[in-house]
Amino acid sequence: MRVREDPRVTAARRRLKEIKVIVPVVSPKGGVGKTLISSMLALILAERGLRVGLLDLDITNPTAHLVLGAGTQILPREERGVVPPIIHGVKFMSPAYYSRDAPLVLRGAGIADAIRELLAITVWGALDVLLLDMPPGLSDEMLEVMLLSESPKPLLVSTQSLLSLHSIARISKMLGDSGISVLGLIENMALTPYSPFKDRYEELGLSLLAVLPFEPGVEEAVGRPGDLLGSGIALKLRELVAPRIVGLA
Amino acid sequence: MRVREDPRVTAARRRLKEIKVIVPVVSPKGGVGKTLISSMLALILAERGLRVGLLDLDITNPTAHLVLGAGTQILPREERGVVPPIIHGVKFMSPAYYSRDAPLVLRGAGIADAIRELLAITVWGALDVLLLDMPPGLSDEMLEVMLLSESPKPLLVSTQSLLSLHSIARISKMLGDSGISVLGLIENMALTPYSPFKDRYEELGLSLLAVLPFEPGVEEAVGRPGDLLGSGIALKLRELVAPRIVGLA
Amino acid sequence: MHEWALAEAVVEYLEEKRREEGWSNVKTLVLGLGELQNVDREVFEFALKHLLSQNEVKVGKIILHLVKASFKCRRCGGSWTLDDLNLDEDMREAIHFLPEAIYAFASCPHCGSRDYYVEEGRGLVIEELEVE
Amino acid sequence: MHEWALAEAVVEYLEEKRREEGWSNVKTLVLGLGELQNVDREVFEFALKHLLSQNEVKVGKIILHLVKASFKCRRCGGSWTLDDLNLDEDMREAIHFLPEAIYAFASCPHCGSRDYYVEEGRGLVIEELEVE
Ligand SMILES: Nc1ncnc2c1ncn2[C@@H]1O[C@H](COP(=O)(O)OP(=O)(O)O)[C@@H](O)[C@H]1O
Ligand SMILES: Nc1ncnc2c1ncn2[C@@H]1O[C@H](COP(=O)(O)OP(=O)(O)O)[C@@H](O)[C@H]1O
Ligand SMILES: [Mg+2]
Ligand SMILES: [Mg+2]
Ligand SMILES: [Mg+2]
Ligand SMILES: [Mg+2]
Ligand code: NI
Ligand code: NI
Ligand SMILES: [Zn+2]
Ligand SMILES: [Zn+2]
Repeated sequence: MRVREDPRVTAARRRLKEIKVIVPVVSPKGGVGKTLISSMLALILAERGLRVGLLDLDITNPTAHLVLGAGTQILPREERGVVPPIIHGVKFMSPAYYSRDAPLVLRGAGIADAIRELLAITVWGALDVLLLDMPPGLSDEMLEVMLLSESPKPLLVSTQSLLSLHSIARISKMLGDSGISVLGLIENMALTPYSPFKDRYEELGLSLLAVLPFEPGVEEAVGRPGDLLGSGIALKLRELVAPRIVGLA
Repeated sequence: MRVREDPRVTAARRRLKEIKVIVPVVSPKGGVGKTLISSMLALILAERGLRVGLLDLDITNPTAHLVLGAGTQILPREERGVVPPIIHGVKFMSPAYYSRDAPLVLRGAGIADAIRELLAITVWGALDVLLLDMPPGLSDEMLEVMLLSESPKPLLVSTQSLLSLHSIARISKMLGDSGISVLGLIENMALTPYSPFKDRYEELGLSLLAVLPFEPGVEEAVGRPGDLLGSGIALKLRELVAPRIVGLA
Repeated sequence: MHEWALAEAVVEYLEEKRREEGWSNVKTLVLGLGELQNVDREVFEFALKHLLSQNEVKVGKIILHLVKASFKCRRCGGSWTLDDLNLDEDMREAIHFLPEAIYAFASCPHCGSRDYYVEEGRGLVIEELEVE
Repeated sequence: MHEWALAEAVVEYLEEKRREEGWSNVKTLVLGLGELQNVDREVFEFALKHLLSQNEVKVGKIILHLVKASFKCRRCGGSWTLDDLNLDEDMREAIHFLPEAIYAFASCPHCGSRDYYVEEGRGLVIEELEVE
């Protein structure tokens, strides 16, 4: 078997097995709030006392460090692997530590290689939850996650647009076909508090966990974990989404 | 040279050489409006009498057919290649004709293969402009475009968010390094009519072509080319962006 | 008849190679036709010969041979062929134009994963080019 | 010392293989150390031997050898090595942890393209495994 010939695969699988829940934050479309939501959820779960990791898998365009205000100055410590710095209680790992925020242009094969390398050497230790900030779409990144982790519980993020709904339908079908059970769906940047697509989600077998309003002020809180935790979005995530993850951890 | 060993590369290059201007619509982030803008620009340029093609290169998540209301029932005609159907004056090609709107999960290598195949067999004929609706980010898709077309003129799309600005800076540096001159930048979904980042764009050597407001009504026009052409966004694109492309064609 | 476009690609490729490498004729050209792409062999051969007759590159012998398609799963390591899949006419037609369309229709028959690759027999390839 | 993590990966890999394939010992293990990753050979070798001594898999002979890094451009077809690039200490350190970081720092010295690949010498690879 081709994949087994790579010792990094063995190592990555073993490390991920030590983590109770792995939650890739996924959407077919970009710009729907995956990075904001995955970062805020990590902060919220850490606040609750869980052992939380956050890994930015948007390899060619990592931005979670900007949301967390992490900078890329404090690098992971080298100790029988690389130990991620702790940002506001969250063990945070990102390719940006190494690309130094320069543009990282990679074909899919390079992305897959980078992901294997990061997962093989990062020492998370015992974690309750590892959140994965994914790039848009289903390609090498998500396929690597599905290859290396045993039962990831994807959290889907969508908006109230028809194009997004259409793409969510596609993605959830594909995940279902591959035997992966989705944690649920978040509708973000909502202009109405009630989802116009409630029935469609039900048909698709997706549970709508939360509808997060478009909150213009959140932009100013980006880079300031304290402020992010005080936002209206955080309130909803704390009430409606965090408990679902805690329940699995 | 590895790439030359593939006859599709030769064929794709020759076909693209017959096109006056090739405009990939690019952004590091998704959901900023690339598909809407590339589709509307194609409609606007066709309305002006230009010979226009639109190719959806968001291979794993094509949506331009939804914006154009093209359906995937009318397939390209087979005639010494595949001849794209004409939708409202635009020669429109999409992988969705063949994936039948099922989820298409591909690693980067498969994406590159699909792009080469499409470019090698699609008979555009003489075109003034070919717009490319790109997926978010810089990976196989954009690298294939840079490999197969001689001097693409990317149109960047961004929003008024700091995260987007940060990523635009990265992408424009990379394009510059590779000797590609950017057509310009569109700020989309703007909440203020004046860009907060004007000075930064200047520093980056990017010309801001237009600031397009967030226009809630546009969502209803999706799928109806006539209505799209009547929107406020179309007005701005017609005035501020189309002339730049016409000037090159 | 998008087979014409594929034949054209081969001829243009030969022209380009000839200009670059400075040889005059092709003694033998061996082409593999991947089973997945399901090229109409007769139409393709006709187009190729027709295009070559109008072209400066002269090709002595043309050998076409079918390469059976085989797939391998990245998740479970299993292998399979087209015979193991249930693809209807419509799907085969889509795949004829865009071989990657198969990822929309078929998953690994052993484990259901979509994360597989075409080991051999995807599409048209130039296998050998003997020049003089 | 993330060399430990790499050594651990090799040992875990051997364990897994042994369980799956049912052999008892490794006679010879040949590892290639890619120049790009710039693994500290002494630290790595020490870690590997230490971890093996605590492990059930017994390895007779370990051969480590450096694989020079070479790159090839997809745009212009040019080739180069690390000696042709100007990478400072800081960049080399980043690449040590994540070899793909090189794409952030270096482009093709012939044409400026970022569209290139590492032909050989990326990182740690198991080249041969002779078991008994
Ligand atoms: N609910 C919201 N209200 C207002 N702005 C939001 C909201 N969610 C996300 N944003 C903003 O939208 C932009 C895109 O979000 P991001 O998390 O980067 O999306 P993705 O990771 O899916 O590409 C960012 O500028 C972010 O701050
Ligand atoms: N200026 C705008 N005002 C309102 N909605 C917009 C605007 N631009 C784009 N949209 C909507 O935003 C969503 C994302 O746009 P899309 O073109 O699909 O982005 P991308 O192709 O960059 O992912 C779509 O639902 C689209 O209709
Ligand atoms: Mg993101
Ligand atoms: Mg990110
Ligand atoms: Mg799009
Ligand atoms: Mg699209
Ligand atoms: Ni055909
Ligand atoms: Ni180290
Ligand atoms: Zn399988
Ligand atoms: Zn080059």
